[in-house]
Amino acid sequence: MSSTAEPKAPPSNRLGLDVKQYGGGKSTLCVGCGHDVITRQITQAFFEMGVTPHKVAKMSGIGCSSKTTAYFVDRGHGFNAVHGRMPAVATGAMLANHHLLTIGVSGDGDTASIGAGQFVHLLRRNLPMVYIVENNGVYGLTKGQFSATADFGSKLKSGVVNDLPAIDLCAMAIELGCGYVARSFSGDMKQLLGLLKGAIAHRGTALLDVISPCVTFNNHESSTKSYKWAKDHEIPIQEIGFVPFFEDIHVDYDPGTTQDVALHDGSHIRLKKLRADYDAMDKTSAYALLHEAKEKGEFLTGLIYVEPEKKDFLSLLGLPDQPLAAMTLEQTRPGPEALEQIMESLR
Amino acid sequence: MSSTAEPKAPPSNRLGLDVKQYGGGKSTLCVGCGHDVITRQITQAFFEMGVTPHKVAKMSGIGCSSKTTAYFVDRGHGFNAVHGRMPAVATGAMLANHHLLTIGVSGDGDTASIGAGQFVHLLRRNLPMVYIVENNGVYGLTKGQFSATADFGSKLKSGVVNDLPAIDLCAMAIELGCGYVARSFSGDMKQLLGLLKGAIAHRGTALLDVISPCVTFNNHESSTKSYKWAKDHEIPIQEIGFVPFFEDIHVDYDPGTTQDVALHDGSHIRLKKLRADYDAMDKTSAYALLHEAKEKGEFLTGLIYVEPEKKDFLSLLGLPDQPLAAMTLEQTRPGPEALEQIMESLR
Amino acid sequence: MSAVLEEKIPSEAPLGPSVVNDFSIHVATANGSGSQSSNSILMRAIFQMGIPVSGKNLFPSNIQGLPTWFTIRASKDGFIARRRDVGVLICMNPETAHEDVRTVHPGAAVIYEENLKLHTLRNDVHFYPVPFSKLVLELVHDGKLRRLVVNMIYVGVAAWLLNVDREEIQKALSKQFHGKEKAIEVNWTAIQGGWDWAEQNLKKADPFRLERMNKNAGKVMIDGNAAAAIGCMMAGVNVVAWYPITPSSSLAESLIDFCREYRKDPITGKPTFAIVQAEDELAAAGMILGAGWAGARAMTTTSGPGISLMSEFVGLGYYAEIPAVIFDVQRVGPSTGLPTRTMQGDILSTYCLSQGDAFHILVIPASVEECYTLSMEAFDLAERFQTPVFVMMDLDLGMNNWMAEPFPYPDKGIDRGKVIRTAEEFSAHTQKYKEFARYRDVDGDGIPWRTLPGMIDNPAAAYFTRGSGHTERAAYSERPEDYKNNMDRLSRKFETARLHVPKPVVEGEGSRIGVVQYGSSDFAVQEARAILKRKGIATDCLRIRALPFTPETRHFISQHERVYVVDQNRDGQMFSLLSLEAGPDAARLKSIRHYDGFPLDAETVIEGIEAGEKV
Amino acid sequence: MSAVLEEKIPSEAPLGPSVVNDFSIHVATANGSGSQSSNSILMRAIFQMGIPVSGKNLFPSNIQGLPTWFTIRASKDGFIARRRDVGVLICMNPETAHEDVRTVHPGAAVIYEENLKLHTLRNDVHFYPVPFSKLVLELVHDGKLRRLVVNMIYVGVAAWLLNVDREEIQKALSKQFHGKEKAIEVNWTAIQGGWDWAEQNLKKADPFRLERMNKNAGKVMIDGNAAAAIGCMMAGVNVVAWYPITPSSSLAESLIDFCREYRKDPITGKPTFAIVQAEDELAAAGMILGAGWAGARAMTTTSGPGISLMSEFVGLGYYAEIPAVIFDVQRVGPSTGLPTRTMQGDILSTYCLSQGDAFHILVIPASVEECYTLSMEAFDLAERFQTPVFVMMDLDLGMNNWMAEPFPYPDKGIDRGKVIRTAEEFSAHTQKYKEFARYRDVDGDGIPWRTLPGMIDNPAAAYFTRGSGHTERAAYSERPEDYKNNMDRLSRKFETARLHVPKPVVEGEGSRIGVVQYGSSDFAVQEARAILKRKGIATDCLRIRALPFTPETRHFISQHERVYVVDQNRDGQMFSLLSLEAGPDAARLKSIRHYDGFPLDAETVIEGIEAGEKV
Ligand SMILES: Cc1ncc(C[n+]2csc(CCOP(=O)(O)OP(=O)(O)O)c2C)c(N)n1
Ligand SMILES: Cc1ncc(C[n+]2csc(CCOP(=O)(O)OP(=O)(O)O)c2C)c(N)n1
Ligand code: SF4
Ligand code: SF4
Ligand SMILES: [Mg+2]
Ligand SMILES: [Mg+2]
Repeated sequence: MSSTAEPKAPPSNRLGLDVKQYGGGKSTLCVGCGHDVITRQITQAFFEMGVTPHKVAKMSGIGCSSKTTAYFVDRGHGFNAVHGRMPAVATGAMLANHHLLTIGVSGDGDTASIGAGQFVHLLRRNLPMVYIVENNGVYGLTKGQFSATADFGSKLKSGVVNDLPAIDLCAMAIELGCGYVARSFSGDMKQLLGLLKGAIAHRGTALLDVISPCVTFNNHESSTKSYKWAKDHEIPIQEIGFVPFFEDIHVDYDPGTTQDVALHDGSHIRLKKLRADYDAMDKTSAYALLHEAKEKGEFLTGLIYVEPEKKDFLSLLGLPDQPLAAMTLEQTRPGPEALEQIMESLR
Repeated sequence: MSSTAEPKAPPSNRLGLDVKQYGGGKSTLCVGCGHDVITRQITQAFFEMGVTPHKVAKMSGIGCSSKTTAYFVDRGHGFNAVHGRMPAVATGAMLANHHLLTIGVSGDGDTASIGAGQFVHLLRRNLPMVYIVENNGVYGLTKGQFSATADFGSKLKSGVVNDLPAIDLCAMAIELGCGYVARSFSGDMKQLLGLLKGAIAHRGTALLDVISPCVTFNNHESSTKSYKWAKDHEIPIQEIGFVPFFEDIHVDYDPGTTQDVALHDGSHIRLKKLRADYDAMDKTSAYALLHEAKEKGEFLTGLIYVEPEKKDFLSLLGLPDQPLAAMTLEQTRPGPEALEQIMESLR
Repeated sequence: MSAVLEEKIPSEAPLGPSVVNDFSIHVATANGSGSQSSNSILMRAIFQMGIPVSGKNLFPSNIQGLPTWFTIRASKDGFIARRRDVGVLICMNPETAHEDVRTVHPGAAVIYEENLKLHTLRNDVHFYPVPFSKLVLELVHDGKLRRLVVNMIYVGVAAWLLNVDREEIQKALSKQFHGKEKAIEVNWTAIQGGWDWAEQNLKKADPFRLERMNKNAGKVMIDGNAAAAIGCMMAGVNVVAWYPITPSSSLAESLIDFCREYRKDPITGKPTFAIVQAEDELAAAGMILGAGWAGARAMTTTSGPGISLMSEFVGLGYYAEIPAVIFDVQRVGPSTGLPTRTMQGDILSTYCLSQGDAFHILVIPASVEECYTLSMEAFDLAERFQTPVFVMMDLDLGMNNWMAEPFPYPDKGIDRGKVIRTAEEFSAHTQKYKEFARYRDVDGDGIPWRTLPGMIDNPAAAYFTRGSGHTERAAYSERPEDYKNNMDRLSRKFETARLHVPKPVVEGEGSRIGVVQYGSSDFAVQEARAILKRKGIATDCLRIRALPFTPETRHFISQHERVYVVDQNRDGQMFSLLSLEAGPDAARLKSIRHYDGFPLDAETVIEGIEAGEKV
Repeated sequence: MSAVLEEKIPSEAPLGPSVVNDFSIHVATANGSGSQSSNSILMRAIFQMGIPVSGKNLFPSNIQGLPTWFTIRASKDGFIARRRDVGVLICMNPETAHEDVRTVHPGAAVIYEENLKLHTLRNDVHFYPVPFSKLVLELVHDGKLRRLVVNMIYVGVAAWLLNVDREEIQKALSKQFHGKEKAIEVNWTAIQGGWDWAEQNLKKADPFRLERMNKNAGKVMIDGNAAAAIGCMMAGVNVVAWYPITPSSSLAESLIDFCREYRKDPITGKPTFAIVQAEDELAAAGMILGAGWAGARAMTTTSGPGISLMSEFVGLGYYAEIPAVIFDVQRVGPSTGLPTRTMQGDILSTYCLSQGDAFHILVIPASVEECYTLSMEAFDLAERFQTPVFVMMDLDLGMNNWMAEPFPYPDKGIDRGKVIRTAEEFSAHTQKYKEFARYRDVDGDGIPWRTLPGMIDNPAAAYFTRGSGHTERAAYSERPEDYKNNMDRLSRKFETARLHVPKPVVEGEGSRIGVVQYGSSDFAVQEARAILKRKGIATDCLRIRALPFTPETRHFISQHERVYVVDQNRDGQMFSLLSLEAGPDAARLKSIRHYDGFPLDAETVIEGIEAGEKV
């Protein structure tokens, strides 16, 4: 567990903005909901990264988790889509304007149940966006039914037992070619913050599967997504350090115990290994780790897999720098010669 | 390659039926379509297994592949559902009558593109059915657009190149807990037949991802789903032998070179290993194999993973032996006492 | 004069004649604060006093913290629609307290946490400040329980003030927490504490009081979703596939509870049903079509967004002719809309759901009794007509509690339609009709016969089901004649359905004014009619219970000079459908529309009719 | 007398006066046999002869082997609808040959493979047996090519028989295989071989012949999907997300081709568009909403099943007010239906698509010219009204080739609606309107202003988009007033749209009989009107080009005693909508319905009107 607080962040960031300018509306979630903790870390990460707030596009589906995009960076536009289909909307928005810094917040029901299809194809395309699943194993907003990430054998308050295996979103993501795959826990704020900053710096889909207890419906004794269970069982595989490109910090580190990952924008993630042999840039290790964890019922957190050089969807399309949404008619309507040429070919 | 023909099957099977009684309508597919070859092996497998034809339920989605359920076992009912959503329909049918022997035939577009979500959840539930994907990397019926299993870098006739990675349905299936995962090629009839018989004997979802060239739209030089490419590149990992429960054949085999898998109904699959160290019952090997193959661009076929003891969805529900669809009102309408008891509780 | 001795500001609230058993109690709290139990107990106690009562929960789409209101209406005449004016307001939510107080009518009683200092807001109502937070400290020692139990105190206060029987409160409490002795004890302490404090400190000044009656003997209290669930269970449902969505989830959840209890095979102890939580609504729709095809009675339950997602599958069900029952517990659309508010907004789009030419059978219950009976009926219709049948409920009906006569045990069996189940039946069929042809209209009613997969060992019994063009013998066909032949038969089948769906209920005769209503609007309409009658405006009414319309509807319209169609939606959806149905008589129709997400109330109907009649 | 010398059975086919430039050629082949090129060449040659011509492909939902028919209609008067009676039949498909022969009218010419021995089937038509399989052996040496090239032989035979210009055939051939010299050579050998054989062996006996005219000068020949694609490209579409489905795929595919060619930034050489093949239609709908929200002109193209799947997202687009253009190239429903046949079956369900109260703007092109112009218009409407707009085409219009005047270069810019793009515009806006409120009706037309994500660095410019209830300032709200206020504004916006959508086209004046048609029915209706006029029945007509109806429509109905509404669907969908629109005048409406999957023909309309007029 790495839950000790970071040294106090400076009152303003590289844009001269303070953290309040990354804030949003008041949360209407239950007191103590894991999602609110994640919201705070998202706010902090955007602040510390010095992201231009109005460039942020906040995408979500439907659910308690999906509501949270209203609770941070309200200087950016937000889009609460329909249930389970946020990936498509985010894709469209990015096609229209790839200068947006897109963050999606979803729930386990929204992503793994109704949203499984779109999730698969989002990952396959490697759309550049941060995609957070606030994973509580239940449908919070509809009052606590099991979702597809509920652990096998876990119990609802009502005593109902889940007899289907959980979908492991991280394993699916790696299988589908995702280049930034992390698992965390809303109770592990420091780790989460580091992973979020890395995700913001990564170009490509960055998946964060964050266990985020539902205090109202899934935080009881026999739950495997409760605060207590997660706190007791969390095994971080690394300590996450993040050095943004705009900070010129050189730290000596021992490549035996620390893995340094250079991200697309020049930032670095420094992974202080807590599992000596774990290489987060090796896909086979990542699989092995996840499956071992599954077999053993372990709850491992950290940056499970990272592949910073992977081409993202928008690069593949070869779009110009100017957003399509900003193009004028002069740029997009071919001239009379073009039409005449087509007509001639049809005569 | 193991495409030599099997010794001629006996003219009638254990039910006294001949192979014609497992036939269906005339195919309307293109001459030479890989799907027709698979249809023939399905027919043969049902025949050799001595399946009761009218118990067969044939499920499909939409596509050239999905049409093929009309071309075999027309003594069984068939259901051509909507595009990409056959798994749900099959699930419902099995809930209503779990005595059905359900076989689903789908395409790569039907399963991996529009159908990805339902495919994920079918596998998660482990519904007992044979699920065949006739995989040609394109949408045949709509004239050859790439599907989500098109290999990275493969080319259409028109010259269009696919720049997204292929979804590996076998890897996805293993990740989602499927207990019978095989890959084959419609040109490798013997292997396919063995795998089909194993699939019929298996209780749980049995996935067969069968490369099945589309001669009209994806069988050209630069295709990675053409007959030629598949023939040239296929590397079987085992030779498949199948001993049905009703045949009392004892063969001595060397456990070093042959793996014997006892299936739920008492049948056995004998896997003559062509890769000495490969254990089809070990999940980690299965992953490693698939990923190695992906890296190397290898086309491995055979029974990639098998877990015969896995509990299927219907067993989990604890349904009675009598199909729900066959229950009478007497069995399903509670008596007046029950209603009175409820009413009393509401007073 | 204000109600408490220490009150400084003189109240000018009118002290009219006492109002007995005919007013509303409005409780404003925060969501997730446990007030639901308190409100239930209060309502139930009134119910047990033999006074007709109804309760409406106005809750937010949120789990904890946002404002929520509960209205209990006592009505000696048995009217149970929403009532706009509030007699007694209980203010527990600081966030909304000011606005809440502002909206009550002069003369109302306002019970509130004294810290809120609401008494300065107006002087035409009766204020009863209560030190809830102080009281709870005294009454409840377990700190963790206080947040939940504080709401029980207002039960005690209100009970004293309104003259609710203490014993009935105690009975209702036991019922609420049946068996949980500890909970009963803690809560009773709180209620009693409230009562005692009120008795000692308050002075009754408002006119509202409750008196024992004898109107509820034998009656039950139930929400529409649970009532429908009982109907489904009694209909012998086999397969349920669903995906959670407000306000339909509790239908599935009640059904799970009932089935677990009452639907075990007596011999094997195994379930005679399967209930599956699907991954989404598309899957739920697919599952029930698969199950219906294979011979099960299958159903799903959802709300608007789910109906939209089921659209493609519903078209398949229509065209391939597969029975299925789909409950749409309507909420406010379009889109996500107001998920916890009520509306009848899906009528038109559901009636013509899916691409191509298709209309569907809709049944529309108007009471919890009908949620029970029409649910059973829906299964019969689905199997008789081999098509998806929709049960159109709404949040108000589905999630609120309603009084009802106990449901009668069904006096007849079920109609499984034209199914050939066994080899014997099959040969009888082929003997009678020469051959089995899945889609042939052998009986002249447009309804063909069907076999079930896996049941009959006869090559001629199997057929192929598809959503694409087919012949009478279920073979693939693109021939224009085959297509047209089949589509015309489907029209004929729909015409047959017109004669078999639940007929409308007509009340009154000979008035010049007609009212047409459906679903939960009935409560308000009946109340409005009674009031209008007192005012000298006589009306007849016809309550639609299904689409397509049966011939009675057209007749009713033709018999009235003006017919007011009451819709709980913006676009007058039923009004439009009736206009089409009425032909030249459409000019007689007038539209009354209510669409703010609150349940319909009688005043809206009265205003609509009075405006039309230029009163 | 039969046409060939060796013919034994005497034909009694009538040898009437010659029929010039006014008959249909019907070619029956098997799918995937390459006959499409042959048919195109034949049609194009006729087109180049200056004779008005149209072609219709009746193809199966299959890639190879099933029967397919192609009809070429030459019409000196310029009528290009389907024509029921066939003048010249070319029988290449043994499977359907017998039935094909049976369906032609007496006097027809029948060209057929001599092995089929069709001449025994009837004696009232002119038979021309041709030894195609023998000829192909002689003419084509590469065995692999023979299967494809055999169909070119009938081009030569028919050309000789009907007097098609040999030069025009050659030109059409070159156009078909532009640049592919080898293909041109092989095919020309086959065509010439057919011609020569016919010249030497056949004796012209039927009355049908073609003669050069001058009606096509400058005209183009194009299918509606390609025409719409040009419109989209010229409208400056930025983002296209689609999923393949017949008959809409070729719209997207043409668009890809055109954009690759003409939509590169001249400076960077990079595309000024993005076209994405989505994983399904739900995703396609989501993508275009995301793109429209972010300020792009976005579209998708699909057919019925896709529309059903987009239903939930379309409701979001309506309620959250996001522009998007959705092409529905309609095919035969319900469900999968007849995927390769034509119908106008999605009008009603698309008009009210999605749960809750919602109606959508539909534009309905009736010709390839309008596919071009109304596509552009649709983008303007979508952005002006910030809502999904549907372009309702159909298979007949979309996939068949039609003659047209060359498309005019747009003479005006585009309407991007009320968008605030820059900081300067934003301050001007706030100055004028006090503040920016996303959903406030500041102009009285129901249309609010919007900003775009990522464009303006001003906290007041950002807003939150959601499908749930919201205030004018886009804040979450469940308040009844806010909900109603917003819904009423949406109604107002729709009323504004009524005045801006493409107006109907009215032809004729003063007749007692009116006809209302829309979309591809126009061709047959115009022909029917001309024939009826000759027969003494004068009609006026109004062609609907959009929903909601503009005021002209109601006026037109009121001005005619009887108005025939022509629908290509079973349920008379437009007829129903018009009945609602017409109010008391609905009684004047009569419904003509055609729904067998074939394109509408004039006779059906004539029969309908004559029946109504009791002629
Ligand atoms: C199409 C559709 N189906 C169902 C719902 C109802 N619904 C709202 S949120 C939700 C589940 C949310 O679960 P999850 O994504 O895990 O979020 P959480 O509330 O647990 O954070 C459901 C089923 C809906 N809004 N739309
Ligand atoms: C909802 C919907 N969208 C699109 C289509 C059109 N469509 C029919 S088949 C098909 C693709 C089939 O591809 P695949 O599953 O790979 O089968 P194949 O034809 O290649 O065997 C598509 C897109 C459809 N029928 N329904
Ligand atoms: S219900 Fe659960 S997930 Fe939703 S806000 Fe409350 S604690 Fe969070
Ligand atoms: S198009 Fe391709 S997949 Fe379809 S039948 Fe022909 S060869 Fe097979
Ligand atoms: Mg959740
Ligand atoms: Mg395919």
